[in-house]
Order: sequence, then structure tokens, then C-alpha cells
Amino acid sequence: MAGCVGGGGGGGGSVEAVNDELTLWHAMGGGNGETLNALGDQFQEETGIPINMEYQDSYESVLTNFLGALESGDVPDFAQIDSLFAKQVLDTGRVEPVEELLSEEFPVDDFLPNVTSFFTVNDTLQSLPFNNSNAIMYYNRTAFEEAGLDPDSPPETLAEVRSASETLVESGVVDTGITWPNHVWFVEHWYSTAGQLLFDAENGHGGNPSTLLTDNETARGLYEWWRGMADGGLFLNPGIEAWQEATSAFMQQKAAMLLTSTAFVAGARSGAEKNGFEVDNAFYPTVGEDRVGPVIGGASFFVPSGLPDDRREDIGAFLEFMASPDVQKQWHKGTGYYPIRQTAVDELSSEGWFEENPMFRTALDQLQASADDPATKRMLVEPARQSQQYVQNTSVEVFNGDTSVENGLSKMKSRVEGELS
Amino acid sequence: MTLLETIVDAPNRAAEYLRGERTGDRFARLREDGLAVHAALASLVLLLLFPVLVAIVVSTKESGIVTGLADLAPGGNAYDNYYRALVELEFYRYMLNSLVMASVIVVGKLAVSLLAVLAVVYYRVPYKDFVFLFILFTLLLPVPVRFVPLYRLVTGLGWNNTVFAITVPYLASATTVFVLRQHFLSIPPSLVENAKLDGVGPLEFLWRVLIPMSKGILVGVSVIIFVYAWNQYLWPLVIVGDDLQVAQVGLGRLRGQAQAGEVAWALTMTGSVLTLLPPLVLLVLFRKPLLETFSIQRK
Amino acid sequence: MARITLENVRKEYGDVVAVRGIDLEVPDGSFVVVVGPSGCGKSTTLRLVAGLESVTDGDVRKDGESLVGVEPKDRDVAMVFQNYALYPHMTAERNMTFGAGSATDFDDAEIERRVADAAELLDIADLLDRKPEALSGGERQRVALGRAIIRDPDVFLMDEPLSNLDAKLRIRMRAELAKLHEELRTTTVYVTHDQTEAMTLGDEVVVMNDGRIQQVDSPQRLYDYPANRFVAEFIGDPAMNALEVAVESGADGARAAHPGFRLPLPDGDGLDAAVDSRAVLGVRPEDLSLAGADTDADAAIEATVTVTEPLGDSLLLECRVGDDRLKTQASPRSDVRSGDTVALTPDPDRLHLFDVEAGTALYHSAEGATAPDDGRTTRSPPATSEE
Amino acid sequence: MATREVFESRWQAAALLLPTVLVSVVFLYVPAVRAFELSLFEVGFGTGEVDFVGLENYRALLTSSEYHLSVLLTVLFAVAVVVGVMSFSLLVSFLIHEVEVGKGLYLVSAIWPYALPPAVAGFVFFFLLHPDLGVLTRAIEPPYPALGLLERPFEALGVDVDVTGPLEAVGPDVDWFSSGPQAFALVTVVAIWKQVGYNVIFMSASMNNIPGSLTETARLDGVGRLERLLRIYVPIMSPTLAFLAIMNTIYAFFGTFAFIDVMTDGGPAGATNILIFDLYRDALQNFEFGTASAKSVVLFLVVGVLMYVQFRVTEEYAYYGG
Repeated sequence: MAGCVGGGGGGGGSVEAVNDELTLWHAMGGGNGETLNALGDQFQEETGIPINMEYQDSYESVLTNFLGALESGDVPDFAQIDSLFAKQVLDTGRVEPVEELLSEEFPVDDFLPNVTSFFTVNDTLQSLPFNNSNAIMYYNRTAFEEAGLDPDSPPETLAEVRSASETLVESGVVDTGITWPNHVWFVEHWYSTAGQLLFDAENGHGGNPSTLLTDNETARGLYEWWRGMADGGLFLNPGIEAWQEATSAFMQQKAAMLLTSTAFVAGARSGAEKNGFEVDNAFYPTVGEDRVGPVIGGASFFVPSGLPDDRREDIGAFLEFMASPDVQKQWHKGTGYYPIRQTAVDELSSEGWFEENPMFRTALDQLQASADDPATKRMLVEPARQSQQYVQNTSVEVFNGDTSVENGLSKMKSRVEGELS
Repeated sequence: MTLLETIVDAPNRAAEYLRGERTGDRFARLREDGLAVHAALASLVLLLLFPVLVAIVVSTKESGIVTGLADLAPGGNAYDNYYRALVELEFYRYMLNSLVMASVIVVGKLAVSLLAVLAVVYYRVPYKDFVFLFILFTLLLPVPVRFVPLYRLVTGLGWNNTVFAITVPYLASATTVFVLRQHFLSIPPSLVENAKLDGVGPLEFLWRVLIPMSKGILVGVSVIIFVYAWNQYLWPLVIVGDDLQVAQVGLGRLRGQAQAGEVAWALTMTGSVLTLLPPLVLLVLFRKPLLETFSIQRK
Repeated sequence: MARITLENVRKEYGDVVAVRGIDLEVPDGSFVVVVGPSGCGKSTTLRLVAGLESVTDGDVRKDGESLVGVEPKDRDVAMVFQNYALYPHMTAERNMTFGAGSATDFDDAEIERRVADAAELLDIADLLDRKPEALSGGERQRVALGRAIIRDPDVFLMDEPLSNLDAKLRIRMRAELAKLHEELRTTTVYVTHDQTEAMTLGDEVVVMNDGRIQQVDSPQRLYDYPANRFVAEFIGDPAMNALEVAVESGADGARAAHPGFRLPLPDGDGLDAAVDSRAVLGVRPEDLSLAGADTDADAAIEATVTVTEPLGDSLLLECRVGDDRLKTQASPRSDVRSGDTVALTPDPDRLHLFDVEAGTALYHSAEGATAPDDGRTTRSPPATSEE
Repeated sequence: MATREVFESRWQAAALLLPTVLVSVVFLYVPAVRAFELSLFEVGFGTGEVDFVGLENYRALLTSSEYHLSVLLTVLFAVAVVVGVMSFSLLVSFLIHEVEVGKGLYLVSAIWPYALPPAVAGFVFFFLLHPDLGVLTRAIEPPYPALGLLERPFEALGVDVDVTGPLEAVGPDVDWFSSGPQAFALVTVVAIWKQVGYNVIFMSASMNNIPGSLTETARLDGVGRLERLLRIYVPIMSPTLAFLAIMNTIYAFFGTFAFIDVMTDGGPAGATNILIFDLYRDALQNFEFGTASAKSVVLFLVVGVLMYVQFRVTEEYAYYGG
């Protein structure tokens, strides 16, 4: 029955590379893209293996194209997949664990454990973590000073964020206190910093999850707070997945605090300078007093299975190159994503990089201060996109006051569960 | 007027206008039209134009400093923005690809539709209405409705990453067939009868008589097809790689620059203006044939 | 040059019968006009000859050879259309030459020579490089004719070629067409709804109605000896008067009796058979004259004038006789007014009787009604309304 | 009985139709039928795997209140877009038709949004009307700093006049991130705005073809402008209007997802989750092709029924006189 509909391209599993040269599909725009391209050139120079770094506008596009490629059989050698979609790609069964492509002598244990733990499924490293980040809080030191707040002790909890916001707004320095894109990643962070699982089955790392966990203090605390902030005009809602708008609001000093990725560090510095204020960053504010650790964010490189052996060597060489401490150092300096190799971190420290650039250290500190807790492993669920949408959309209903926190949360739960079943 | 004539003639017309020989006359006629009508029209048109004007203004400014209407004065960054988008970020490449795709679709669609309409109008064959409806019906089957099977089909043909993939599936066109059919039905039948008596074959009749007689409408339809093809996004996105990628997707990539922390309103607007430009130029140049020919006559 | 023969030709479009089985002979070199009201099947007949339509039944022959199944281009016919069918984007010359290559086996030089000849003949030499939109109606008509001429076809088929011209131009072109035919002597079938055109142009005129041929004859015989009421009323303007009468026999011969008059009918073929029955009396307006005071009241028709229409060269009177209406022509400057009672005397040699039901001619008072002077048979198919 | 159908060879006709029919069948009909088939399956993207689930996808749709809302919204949206586009375009075309001076300029200005790609249009509007950051939002929403300038002269005179104050209460609060009706209205307005050009092209062409004698007769009879438009022009233009009504319906149903994707993402609370966007998201963001296929079948039926009704109505009222 199934066969009659299946058909199509690579049903048999035979794959072919889209290009003779190695091809990487990525979603790194702007300065990050330039840094990535430079690394590609460097690889080509050092090894003589040509590589084609193909930019696609977003993680969603890379995912769509990569799934399409797996289906048709015309595949790139690497796809940079957002960690949110990892499960979806793994479930196709058409990707090869990168661990099998790395040479014997590659020091797998030099990876930062918090990073690799997410990408390790069935005790095998499935994809190569490359650009990894977590969410941190940026704040406008100048505005803090003007409002009479101490810029050296930024808020650490949501309650403190609220009181700081009130001070900021009341003093008329800014329109609102804080902003961040309405993206599930931020909710995940609040859960993980509180040590609270978002899904059962260890956020999907210990089997297939069946429920979204909303009946807890973290969820209630978060949404009560979020709603209160919106009510009080202390939260600027930039829109769903509106990264650019959130950043823009912060840069225009409409909001004095911004939650976003560590990858924004470089942009924040130059932007703040252009707009005439001093910027700093701090740990992600927690829901309560507990601080367990952030979830992993960012993306990793997946490799499709079935590529010819001679190609596999080149692929392995590229993966090892990208994971090398030197490359990771360059990447970190150019973008703000933290290095994934302990050696790279150590070398950066000893070079005094972090002392000179404290903003680059925050995310790494936040990561390394993290406890080894299942809650810090990002959700690994198949209907990730749907769950993401439900969480984001229902969040709007809750903070808008369209529904009570309690109803909103149960709605969110039942919607996501509908996708899980 | 041909494109060339239009272009060649443009300076003359501009000069004529600027000499303002008929300015007084113009004002008198303006009053005759009714100033209220002009006021109403001007505000309606401004309403339609405003968003695009803003896009143009923003594309001339430095990144991320537009915060209110007061900032909407043209900035001095136009050259930088356009240079960065077109050259540094290689937007010109996407535009060229789009141009190729749209041109192939225009030519192909016209050719395929002309043949079909020739059969539908000038042949005595059974089930003609059915065939016509069959073609019209395709209006109800847009890409999202048939995405997966289409994807599998095209990759099955080995067409992914080829120009075929982003052109051939678009070649059947209900709108073109409909408009051309209406037009041919307005051509007196005696012409084809005369040709028939002379033994002029159908293809010669099409080439030597119908097409020259339909220049206006063909230009008009071409503009509409071009705009349609130029605006395709989803299908090219998934079916071709970067080498063949089109302007709409390229625009997404410009926008993507912003995700990396740049506040790139200006750049995005630059891309928007660039993307708008080719169809806009066509629309302005060919507005006359467009307007002269798009009256739907009785069936 | 060719002779066209139609034999029992029928044409049906689905349920609609356009041509109901007609026989017609178009002699070589003749100019035959097919005339009839719109929808009578005349154009269809022409198109059947051209091959633009195929016959449902029957045969179309050229010089004895069947044309059924022969492609239009192989029939060696040229057609001139009402709207000229000129290609708007081609010059006059190109219009004439386009298709000539396919339609004939002339080489380019020959075509060029022929264009020049035709242009001279039609007096359009200086218009050849103009496009149709720069030509007047008459000029377009000439170009269309030129296009037909240079093909040197066996047969010209003309479908209302003058209808789109204004009245004056129409009359001029009519004369030119006649002259053209004198010169070229090409067999021509000409379709029109205008009976004047038919009468002035045709060697022979075919009157059609309702998909049937009503009569084929020379123009004068059509006028003088209409085969039935339809022809009688269609040919001639104003139309023949028709009044229902009783045909009575009396001591002094037969009479047509009407509540308003009793007219004597001169002896003639068919009169005896009509006696003692009802018939329709036909008399043309121009065959009625205003009687003087001394007229024999017995042979006159008393009528009341209801409308007078001065036409310049005559005065048209519309009169009432009993319950019927009657038209007549008086001298242009006579002082008849509406309301006057007048006495009208018909020309006794110009009376016709028609069958009340079928409309067939029963009797013509003129000599030679049944023995045409030119020896050709007057064919008048039975006019029963349905087969 | 003049006819255009002078060519009779059936195989020639078939050959001429072949390219169109082939492309239609291969790239439109077969995939559409396949999509219908897929609606009975659960489909994996990237794997080519499918599981037969029968009518389960349809059952899920029939019982989903969110989907019911989406159907309702879509019909509402389509009606608003079609009516809005056509009345606005009719007004603009008519005014352009009425003037002598600057006709060409007005025309080009009125039709150029048509050339703008939908995603770009959505993006520009998002930029302009962002509830917190939008350039236009500030101008629409109180406080009105520009009006504050009016108070200056009075201040100078020492009189305290409050111009902006009273307006604070009545000024709109642009918040389509949270207000469903506002978001719906915004998406509708943008969809209308984008389609006006296409309509003006056809309407202007059609109006140009109205014999001048009719306009003159109407003027002599003292028929007012509006009446002339509604009572004379509109009936004469009805074939064009019927054509546009159908094209606009198709546009409203199928051509508008980019606005929603860029601006509202279907929200808030599903207020702009029209069928094509819902379908697009299911198919191309969530890769749930089975569900998406079932939705496309439903969408197809909804549009089919509406088009049928439109055809019937226009058959009845459209004036095809010669």
C-alpha cells in the first residue's frame, strides 16, 4: 500500500553529491557568514580539497533543502542543522554519525561535555557541533546609570528584571525594560536554568517524550511574570521569531535589556558604539533563585549516509578541521559562538582573550558553571517545529491576557501533546 | 511602440514636457478635470505608493537608524547599500538567475499557450470546451497544494538543480490561455477563412498573422507572466541550489544577514527595491500595451 | 474559367438545417448573384463552394468533377469578404501577395507582375505600401479584390463585398465590379441581401429563402414572372402589393373580387384553374396609376390614402382598401393628401395570382409567362413549406 | 455562418494542445491527484516513507475547532479582500478615467504595487507598522508630538492649551501582535493593497473601451458621476469584473500566504491563520504532508464551491452584450 505513493527519487537510498567539490549548506549570514567563508578558504588552501560554502537564508531553509536532498538523493556533504531540528533529521535514518567519519586519533574527549552531550545519541556523536551558543542578557549600561541602577550588578532573576525595568521606565530613560524575540529557545532557557525539564523522557534524550511539562512552578512563575511585564508596559514584544526587531529595539534604546544569543556579541559592541551607549552582558535571568544551566543552542554539521568512500575521507578531514582548536578560536573571536574544544578555551584564556573581551566570556562561563543535569539538554523531539509554534503562539495568548495563565498553559500542553502522540 | 522606440523617444517627450509649452493649457485642463477629483486621486495614489517610497528612502540610509517618520529623509548611504547588496553579497547573481528563469517562462508560456489557443479557437475538434475548462481548472492547483508529489516527480526526473525544474512546471498557463483566447475571438473569422482558401497552414497563420496582430496583448501578457515568474519563491527555494537561486530567495538571504546581529533594515530595503526594479521597469515601459489590451471582451 | 454545379446540396449544423437540398448550375464565365434575406442559407451555399464548410449531403462539382473532400486551397477559388479580411499589420501589397505563394504555383516574379497588373486595373498602384488602417473603405475593397484577382482563380466567390460601403460608393463599386467581370470573364458567384445589387449585377439571379432556392432567372424575368409570393415581394422596391381575392368567372371573363373592388383579369395560362377559388392578387405599386375622372370605375380600385411619402422622383402613397393596405406611386408633384380617396387602375398586363396557402404563382397576366423568351427554363421548386 | 474553426485535422489539434496538456497533466493534475492520495497517508519527508492511515487525516480536521475557525476566517478574508480590492480599484480606475491631466502618471503610480513581490510587500508593511518599532505606528498612535507644535504659540502667550491630550483617548492603539481583529485587518489591508494594481490594469483597460458616446449621453442626461459609474460603466464592464472576481478569489485563497508568513505567522491566537498559510506551514515548515494534503483537498473543495457559485452568479448578471 505504502509503496504506491512513495516512489520518487532516492527511495532506494542511493545518493549522489550535488557537486564534485565538497558542499556545505549553512545559514550563517552577515559577518558570521564571512568568518565561515574565510574558514572554508583556509581549509581549501591547507588541504587542497575544494569546498563550496553555500549560504541559505535560514536554518529552516537548510532543513527543508536537506530533507528534500535526502529524499531525492542529490545531497550536499554537510548541512548545518539547528539543534532544534536535530531529531527530525536523525529520524530520517539517512544521516551518518560523524563519529564514524573522524579518524581514530581524533580526541573526541576534548569536546566540551555539555556541548557534545546534546549531539550524542545512542552513545555516538551524530553530528559535529560547530556553532554553539546560549542565550544571555545584554543591557544598556548607559541607561542603567541614567536610571540610577548599578550597571555592575545587572538583574539576575526575573523579579530583579522587573524591578529594574520599573525603575528604568519610571525614570523615563527608556520606553520599556526588556525585550527578546518570542522564540521557544528562551522558554527552554528558563526551564533549564531552573533545572526543570520541558518534556518528559529527559527532554527526549531518554526515549520518546509524550508530554509537555507545564504543571510546575517554573512555568507558572515564568508566565505570571511575563504577563505582568506586558501588562505593566515593561516588556517590548518584537514579534514571533523577530530576532532583528528585538535587536533593533535594544539598539534604538527602546528597551534597556535584551535577551538573545551569544552570537550577537560582536554586533552588540559595534551597534552600541554607533548608537552612542555602552553595552554589557550578563547571565540569563532565572525564574527563581536556582541557577542550573543553559540549554545548548546553535547548530551542528550533519553528513548524509551513503556517500562514496573516497569522499568520506575528505569529509572527515573537513570535520576535523572545523573542530580543530585553531579554527574554533577564530570562529569564536569572529562571532561570539563559544569554542567547543577545551583546548581552544584553555588557549584563549592563556592568551588573555577573555580578560580583554569580557563580553565574550559570559556565555562560556554560563555554560561551564552549568551543573550536569538532564534539564540542560535541549529538547530533542520530532515535532520540534510544531511544538515551537505552539509554545510561541500560546505564549502570546498568555502574556496578552487573552486567557489565564493556567488555561494558557494547559492549552499549550494539550496542543503539543497532540503532536507528540 | 517597440521597446526601443519607447526608449529612444523618452528624452523627446521629457523635453517636451519640461519646455512646458502647454503649462497654462495644462492648468486650465486641470481645473476642468476638477481639483477635487485630482486631490482625491492624488491621495489615493499616494496611499498606494507610500510603502514603496519608504522602502526606497530607507535603502539610502545607514543601517538601523530609522526610528520614526522624522527620519524619513533620504540618507547618503545609497551607494554603499546598493554596492554591498549587489556586489559584495552577490545579489546581482540572484537577479540574473531570476531574469533567466522569468524570460524562459515568458517565452515558453507564450509559445505553449499560443499553440493551445490556436487549437482551441481555430480547430474544429470535439470536447473543446472540456479542454479549455481543463486548462482553466489548473488555477485551483497552486504549488503548496501539490508540493510533495511535484518535488518527488521533478527530482525523479533528475531535474533538481536545473533550469528545467524552475521553468517547465510553470509552462501551462490558464490565465494566458484565457486572455489570448478572448483576444483571438475578437479577430474577424474571415481572416482565417481567407488564409484557409489560400492554403496558408495553421502554423504559418499563427506566425505571420495572429502573432503580428496580437503584439500588444502579447506584450501585456508577457509583463504579467514576468511578474508572476519573478515573484516565485517557494519552489525555486527547494528545487535548485545556490548557483541557480532566484532573487526572492536571495532577498531572504539579505534579510538573513540581519539575523546574525546586524540591524540591516537598510540592506533589506535595498534588496526589496532591487527586487522590485525589473518588474517595475517593465510595467512602466509597457503600461500602454498592458492597458490597451486587457479589456475582457464578450466571450 | 469553370462551371459550378450544385446537386441536391444540404448543409446541417446539428439540428439546424441551413441549406435544404439545392440544385444550381453556374455556367462558365457567368456572374450569378445569390440573393435572399439574412439567414436564408446564401452565405452557407457560397462557403460550401469555397470549401470552408463541407456538405452534409449532395455534391458540389466544378467542370463536372466533384469538389467534395477537396481542400479549399485546391479548389482554385478566391473569395472576397464583406469585411475585406485584410491583415491589419500588412501593407496592401503584402496582403495581396501573402498566401498567393501557397494558393498558386506562380513564382515571385509572376506574382509581382500580377500585383502590378491588378493594381493598375483597380487603380490602387499608389496605395500598395499602405496598411489597411490608412485606406478608405473603397480602397480596402479594391485591395481585397486585387488579392482575389492576382490568384487568377477559376471562380470568384464574393460574400456581400459591398455591404460595408456607404450608399454612393456602393453604387460606384457595383458598376466597377460589372466592368471588371466584363474584362476578366471569370465565373463569379456573388452573395448579397440587397436585391438592387442582385438585379444590376447578375446575369442570373438566384433567390433563396429558408435554405431553398425560390427561383433562378434573369433579373427581368424575376421581376416580371416571380415564381411565388416570396420572390414577388422580395424583388422590387417598394414591394409588390398582395391582396387576398376571390377569383370569379363572369360573362365578361374572370374577375378578382375584393370587398373594395372587382378587377377584370385578362385571359392567360392558369387562370381557368384558379377560377372559383380564393387567391392572392399581386400588383406592383409602380403598376398602379391614379385614375382620371373618366376612368371606368369597374376596372379601378377605390382606396383611401393614409400616408404620403414624397421620394422626389415620385410620391409614394400608402392606401387602405377595405381592411387591406396597398402601396402605389403617383407623380411627384401631384396634390394627393392623406385622407383623400383615390381611384387606382392597374396595368392589366401586370397582374399576378398566387396560391393562398403555398404562395406559388398561379397566373401572370402578361404574355409569355410560361414560355420564356430566352429559352431557359424557369425553375421554381414547389414551395411547400416543409418536406 | 462564418466560423473560425476552419482547420479540421484532429491530430494537428492534439499536437498543438499537447504541450499545454502534457505540462498540466504531469506537473499539475498528477501531483494534485497524488496529493489527494497522500491525504490518506502519514508521510515522512526526507525518507520517502508513508503509512496508510485511511481517513484519519480528515477525521482530525473535522474534529479540530482550530481548523473550523481557520475555514471561517478564510472565507471572511476572501470576501473582504475581493470586495475591498474591487471597490477600491474601481474607484481609483474611475477617477483616473475621469481626468485628462496626469493620467499616465496616476496610472503607473496606481499599478506599481502589483510589481512588488508579496513577501517584500509584507516585509515593508511589517517595518512600517510594527506595534513598537514601526515608522508609521508612531504617526498613527498617540501621543502626537507633531501636534504638540500647535501648542507652542499658545505656550508663548502663556495660555495653557492641550491639543494632544484629548486625542490620546481616541487615537488607535496599534497592537496587532496581540489583537486578533487588528492583525486580521492589517493582513486584509495589505492583501488588498497588493492586488489593486492588477485590478486597475484590467479595469482601466475595460473603461477605456466604453464608447465615449455613452459617457456623453449620460452627461447630457445629467447623470451624476457616481451614478454613471455604478449604473452605466459597471454593467458594461461586467465581463471584466467577473473575470477579476474570480482571479481575486483565487488570489485571496492562494496568493496571500507570504504576507501572513512575514507579518503575523497566523496569529495572534490563530486570528490570521488562513487555510493556505495553515497548509503552507504544515507542508513546508512542519513537513506533515499527509495532513497538508488533506487540507489542500478541503481547500480545493471550498474554493471549488465558491467558484461555482461565482460562475452561476456572473452567468446570471454579467452583461455580455455586444
